[in-house]
Amino acid sequence: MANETHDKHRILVLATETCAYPGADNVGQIHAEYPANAYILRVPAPVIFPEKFYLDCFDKGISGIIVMSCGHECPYPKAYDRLAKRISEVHGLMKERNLSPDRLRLCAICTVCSKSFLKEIRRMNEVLAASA
Amino acid sequence: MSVRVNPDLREELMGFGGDDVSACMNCGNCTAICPLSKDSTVFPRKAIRYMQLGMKDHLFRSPEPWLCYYCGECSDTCPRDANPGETMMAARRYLTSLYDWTGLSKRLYLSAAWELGLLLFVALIVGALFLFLHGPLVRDHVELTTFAPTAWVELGDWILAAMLSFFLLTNAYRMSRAILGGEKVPLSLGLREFKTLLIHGVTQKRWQECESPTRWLKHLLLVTAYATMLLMVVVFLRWFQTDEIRSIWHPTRLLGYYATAILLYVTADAMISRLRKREQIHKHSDLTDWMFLILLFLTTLTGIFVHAFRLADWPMPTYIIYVIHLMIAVPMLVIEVPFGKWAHLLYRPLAVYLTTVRDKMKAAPAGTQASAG
Amino acid sequence: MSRKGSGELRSGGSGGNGGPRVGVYICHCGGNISDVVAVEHVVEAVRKLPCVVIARRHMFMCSDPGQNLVLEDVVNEKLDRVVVAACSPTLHELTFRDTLRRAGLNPYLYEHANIREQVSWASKSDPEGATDKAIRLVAAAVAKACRLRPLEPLRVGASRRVAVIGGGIAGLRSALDLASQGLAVALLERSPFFGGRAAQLDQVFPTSDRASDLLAELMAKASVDPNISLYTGAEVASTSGYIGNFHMKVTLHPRGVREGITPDQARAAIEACPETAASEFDYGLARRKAIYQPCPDCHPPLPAIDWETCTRCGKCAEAAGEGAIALEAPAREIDLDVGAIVLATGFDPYEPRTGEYGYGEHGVVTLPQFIRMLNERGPTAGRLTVDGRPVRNIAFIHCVGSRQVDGIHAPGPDGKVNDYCSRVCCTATLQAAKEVRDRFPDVNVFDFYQDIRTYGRGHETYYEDTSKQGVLFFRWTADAPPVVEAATGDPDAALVVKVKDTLTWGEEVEVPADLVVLSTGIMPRDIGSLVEMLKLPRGADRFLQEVHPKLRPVELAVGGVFLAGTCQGPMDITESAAAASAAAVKASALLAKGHIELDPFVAGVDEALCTGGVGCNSVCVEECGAQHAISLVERREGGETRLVAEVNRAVCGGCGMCVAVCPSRAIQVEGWRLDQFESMVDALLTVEG
Amino acid sequence: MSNRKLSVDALVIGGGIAGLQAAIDLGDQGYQVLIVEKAPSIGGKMISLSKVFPTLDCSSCICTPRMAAASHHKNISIMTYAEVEATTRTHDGFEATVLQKPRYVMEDDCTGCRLCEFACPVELPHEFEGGLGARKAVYVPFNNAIPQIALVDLENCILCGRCEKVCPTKAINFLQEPERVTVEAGAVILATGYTLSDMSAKEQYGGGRLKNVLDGLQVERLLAPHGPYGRVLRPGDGKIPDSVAYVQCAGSRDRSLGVPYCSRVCCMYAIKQAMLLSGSLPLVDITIYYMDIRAFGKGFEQFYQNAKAMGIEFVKAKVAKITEDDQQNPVLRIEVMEEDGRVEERTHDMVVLSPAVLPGWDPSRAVLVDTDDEDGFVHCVQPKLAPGYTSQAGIFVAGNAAGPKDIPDSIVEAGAAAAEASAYLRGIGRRGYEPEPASGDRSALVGEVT
Repeated sequence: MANETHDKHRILVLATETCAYPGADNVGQIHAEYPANAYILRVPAPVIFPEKFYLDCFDKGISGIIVMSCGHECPYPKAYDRLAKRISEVHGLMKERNLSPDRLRLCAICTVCSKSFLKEIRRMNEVLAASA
Repeated sequence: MSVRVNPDLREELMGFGGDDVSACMNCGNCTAICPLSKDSTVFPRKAIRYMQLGMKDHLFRSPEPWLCYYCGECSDTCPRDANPGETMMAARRYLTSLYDWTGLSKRLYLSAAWELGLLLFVALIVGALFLFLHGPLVRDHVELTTFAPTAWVELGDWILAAMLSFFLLTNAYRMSRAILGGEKVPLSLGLREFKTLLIHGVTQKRWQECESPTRWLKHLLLVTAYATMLLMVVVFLRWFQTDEIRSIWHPTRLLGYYATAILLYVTADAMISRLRKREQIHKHSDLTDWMFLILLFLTTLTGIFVHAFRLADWPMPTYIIYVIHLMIAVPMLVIEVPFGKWAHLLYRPLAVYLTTVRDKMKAAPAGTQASAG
Repeated sequence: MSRKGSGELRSGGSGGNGGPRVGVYICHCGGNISDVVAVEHVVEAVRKLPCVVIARRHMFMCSDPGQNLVLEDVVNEKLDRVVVAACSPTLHELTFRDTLRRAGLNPYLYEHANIREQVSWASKSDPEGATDKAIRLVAAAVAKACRLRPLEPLRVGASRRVAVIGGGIAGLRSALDLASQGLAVALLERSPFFGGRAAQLDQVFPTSDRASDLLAELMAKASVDPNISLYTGAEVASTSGYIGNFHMKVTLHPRGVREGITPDQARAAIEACPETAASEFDYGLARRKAIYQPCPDCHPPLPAIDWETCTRCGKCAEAAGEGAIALEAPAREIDLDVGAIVLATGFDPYEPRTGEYGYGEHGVVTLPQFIRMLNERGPTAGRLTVDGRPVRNIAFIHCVGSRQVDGIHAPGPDGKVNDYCSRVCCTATLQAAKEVRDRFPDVNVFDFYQDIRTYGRGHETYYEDTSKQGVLFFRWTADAPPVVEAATGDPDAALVVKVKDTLTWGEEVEVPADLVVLSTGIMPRDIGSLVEMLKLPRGADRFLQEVHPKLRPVELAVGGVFLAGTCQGPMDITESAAAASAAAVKASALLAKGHIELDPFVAGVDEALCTGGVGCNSVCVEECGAQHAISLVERREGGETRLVAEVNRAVCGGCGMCVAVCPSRAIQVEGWRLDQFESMVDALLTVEG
Repeated sequence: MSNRKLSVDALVIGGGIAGLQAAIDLGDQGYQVLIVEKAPSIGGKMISLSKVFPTLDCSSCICTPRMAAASHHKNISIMTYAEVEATTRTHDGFEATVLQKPRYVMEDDCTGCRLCEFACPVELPHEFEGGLGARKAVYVPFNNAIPQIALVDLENCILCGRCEKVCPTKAINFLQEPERVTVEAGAVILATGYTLSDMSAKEQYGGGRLKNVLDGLQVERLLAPHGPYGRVLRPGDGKIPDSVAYVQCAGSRDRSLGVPYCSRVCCMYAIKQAMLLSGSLPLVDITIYYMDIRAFGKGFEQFYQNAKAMGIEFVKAKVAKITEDDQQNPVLRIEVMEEDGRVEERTHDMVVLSPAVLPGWDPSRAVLVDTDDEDGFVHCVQPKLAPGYTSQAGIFVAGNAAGPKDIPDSIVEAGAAAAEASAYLRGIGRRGYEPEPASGDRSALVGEVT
């Protein structure tokens, strides 16, 4: 029932509870639209996920992952730095498996960053469309 | 060489009305709001800073206070209510006292007793002169030229004018030396720019740049009236002071009426404004400001009486009021013109002239250098 | 509200064999959702999911009828998990958790799916895509719901006592506010006297109150408050524990003077003492005896013995008479169990280096010293003299030891410059200048500043008043600070201060000065081992660092420890008092119930899986900043001893950093377990629309 | 007009960050609190800011959780779009009359879906956007407003009825009446905030008529990620500004405008905005004209030095006059005092004024407290030791109601006012949570003075 692109590409968005998740709500509140293939999961801090989690997601069929964090405004001290380090490690592992690192993206989204949110979703869809 | 701060100057300036110097926090609003503050002459803050730090020499060399026409915008917008406009007024008084080599000016500004005493003293001399030296009193009709022979009055006029000019010009010379910093002015330049002095002396045209033309116009009218009167009593006295009742259309009568009307209106208007204190320029009044207006007003008023009594052909009242008229006019001219507020009639245009000359001198060598290079 | 929109669809089969029984409720939101998302379709798809016992839709789930639907189903259908798909969880997650609670179900067995803000409103022009997305998100929520565990809010027992460390204005204020809420307070002052730095001040801006009066007011209340115990000479020897449960050992150094001593005895003892030391109270401008009382109205009004200077010669004891002095009293140690700690440890003024703006020369003093000079009971009895000569010209120099610039200013012993503004010195300096002009109108005052920062309420008045009183201001920039020189052969003064004055278009200006007063900044006080013991975070400026500079200004990352006053950064008395009260209210709220309730979303260890590796422990120590929540403990099992990780749940913030590094998945954050996320991803991908 | 009655321990007037914090601090101790906010949403000024100094945190991100915490707090109730009209002292506290203004939208029915807003044909300047953006005559106050409830601006409504038609819950009700609610409270906290002085106050700066001269709060909206234009443009002609000037003390520290005091926050917000501007417009030249840079708080001086290092130009000058050239570029006139003292006219594309921070509300009308003659803010009777005390026992003040201050200082004061209020409440016999009996005394506190 959904259109083809969306069947092909599913984007997982890991959005922090304090910043990015309300940021995504804000996009809806202003009734801005983005493709329905982005699934937003609420997380306290994405630093919780080990490297394997990302790789498993790709294995299972997720096409792209956007980690929307709070950036340096993260309420947990130093969590962002560790997250950033981990994401770049995952990028390395992705390269080893011939996965384009563009399919995993780390960004900071604030509670009212609707423009950046839309940009990230659009960008990931472009990346996926290009790789398809 | 560093500038040594002299906090005592501030105390000294208080006497000249510079009470608000220390309220200034040097934000620079006054200088930037002033429409006349530009190019090489910026004020009021520069002068105010000199006054704060006691930089007497710098202040002495500043023409800026004379370039201020007291539109009051600086005081209206001063964030500290520090009254820069009035401070410039105080600076003018202080500078007048500095230019004056006799030291009289300073005493007049600092002491009401000196001011009033000296005016009274000159008035009494004038009165005494008439008391002892007046001509025959013709009592059946008015014969002023017999009571006060024109030639004698004329002589008095000339002595008066000479004295007045002597003091004023020597003081102006000191002012020029200070402003030019001892530099020699090429004669050609000095002469070429002489027109500046004349134009500004007559019109005070810079004033229009900072205010609505009303006050400038009033002042200009006052200048014409004052000049007319001065010319008539000094240069053309024999045509002006006659016993013959001339036709109302006679030039001396017309000019006399014109001048009288203006003098009366402008002085009365200024006095009312000073009492009302609505505009910045009229909010603060020193004794010398009042004396200037009162004396001019009274001179005019008594002049009218002289004229009226003469027309009415009342001999004794005419003679008496004539003496009173001179007892007011002469001290006013002798004291106020070289030593008091009236000195501005020369200092203001002179300051414009000197700064123009100074700037052209500064620009000239640079120009030659540029062409040489 | 009409129930017209609700359709009942019972699911057969699933959830029958002891597995979770999930109820799913899809909200129309009056069309906000159902206009875009084919809600019936979602219900159809969802009811096919395993574990789903019932799936319904309703016009407004948040309305009472909507909630009643859940209430009834939980009871009638024996649901043990509930999923509501509606608006954003930020709006109604708590509403439905409460519904579960009312239905007698653990509120954490609830999962919320956001199909309004993140589906219907964001995909208006793609109803099919929106419906598909809604199905997948609800399926994910159901998958998570199946793996939810019942949770209880953490309850940490808490002592209703608070230790306030530091007996200055902030400490006293905090203690009084805590006591007013019925909490027991131990006020610990390290020196023999209360009052802190404020006791050394004279008048305080902007009220011109006397600092001594302010202190007397606080002391009078604190000394009679039955909830407050006052300790002087009290030094924290050790601390352990965590929020609600701190254990402290405090060493009480003896005063050497018995409490009942009369003023006459005290005076006699002080007179008899042969030893002297520089008076710290007068910032070294005067000397005091080894037994001393810094000022007549100090608190407590008793002398104390400075044990470092005292030679135990016994002359004071002789002079004071029987039993007044105790030279041999030992230090005692007391134990305190407290629920919270308020730090009010204060500041030290910056001590200029010799030669810095002429410091060390006769006639160059710091502002704190000068304030002592202005005090009638100070070292010069309130007269302004230098070496006996009256002062006629005073120059104040701002920003000494503040706003320092790397490369221009010499760093302190720790290699750092004080690049911060000390906040209070501008107004304090102007206040002193005003006092000079008021009391000594013949003395000329010159003020050398960079920026006048009279920011506070009533502060600007000091700037205006002093300038109207004839204080002359000069402005300098960091690269050309004023220079203080000896004036050789100057009839006016012994010193001269020169500066390139930016208010005079960069002219070099000089003033004569008999006295140069350096407005020294505020430095963090050395609080010794407290930093280590409590793991107190410090900022780049070396002051104690609050957990969030904007929104949580009096809280530390260490739970249960609060900041009051200048230990956190420069503040004036008003601000210190406000911070002290704010810290007190936080501690009162924390301890109000006698126990602390915390969110259950913290890390937990499955000891069976734990291999005792150090991964989780080390990230927690390295990163968590505050107290680390994880420690390794020994477990004895069948004669064998092995290490397992243990989480102090009261301290854990639930960041989950440990989860990712655990190789055996033994540590998980409750409510956000990895398997829950994985099952959500699986459900997203596998559900059929 | 029905007369509902509410009884609480404390009434907090003002739902900005100070009021919210004071309410939370009281509520956390178990006191029942009512917040009365005159605007249709809580959040005050802070929720409209872009980022905060010196941390550059997103203001909305740190303010929204605080708003949510208050609105979900079990001891806190909130009335928005309501004003305290009068307060009287009773034998054991206060009785306040609160006017609930009609939203013309039934609060319980509105879901914040905004269908009404989309249907409304009337466009008006949006107050929340500093007048730069547009809103409808029926509108949800702003994106992250709490509560998310629409209101009708009846004055500008053309009564076309479209909103009524589209509302899925039939929540629009043009017949709604104002309601007066009587609130009994043991203590009152004033957290009524501030307002900026009007740009028309200073004729020399164009008196509010120059299109490309804005005030600080308007620029906060320009810089916010969800601002009116979505990016920084000058409002006059939509041009991207190449050169922006900040004019400090454009209202404060100016006796000629009747505001002698320092507004305390402007230096820092100007520096912050300058940094954000140079982040979003990398080619922009920014000049800050100031009298004194008052970077006095924690981390402020370093922030200022960073701004200088970034190339933001700081010029010590009190801008005397702002005019406009024929391209609508503002022209500033200053004395260049750091050089030779000449007078210069400098042209910029856009000018941002830092107006004075004025009291947000005059409490003399409705509350019994005194204000200061000098500044109009609530008079503090014990400014040194008890900053929240007003001239009335039982009424306390926090935040900008007691003089300009930044967010942390407001929050600290809110905590202090809450401490003072709770001490007062206990004094009059009102208690918060009753603690459980202590579980075994583990140590004795010896009541000794040593």
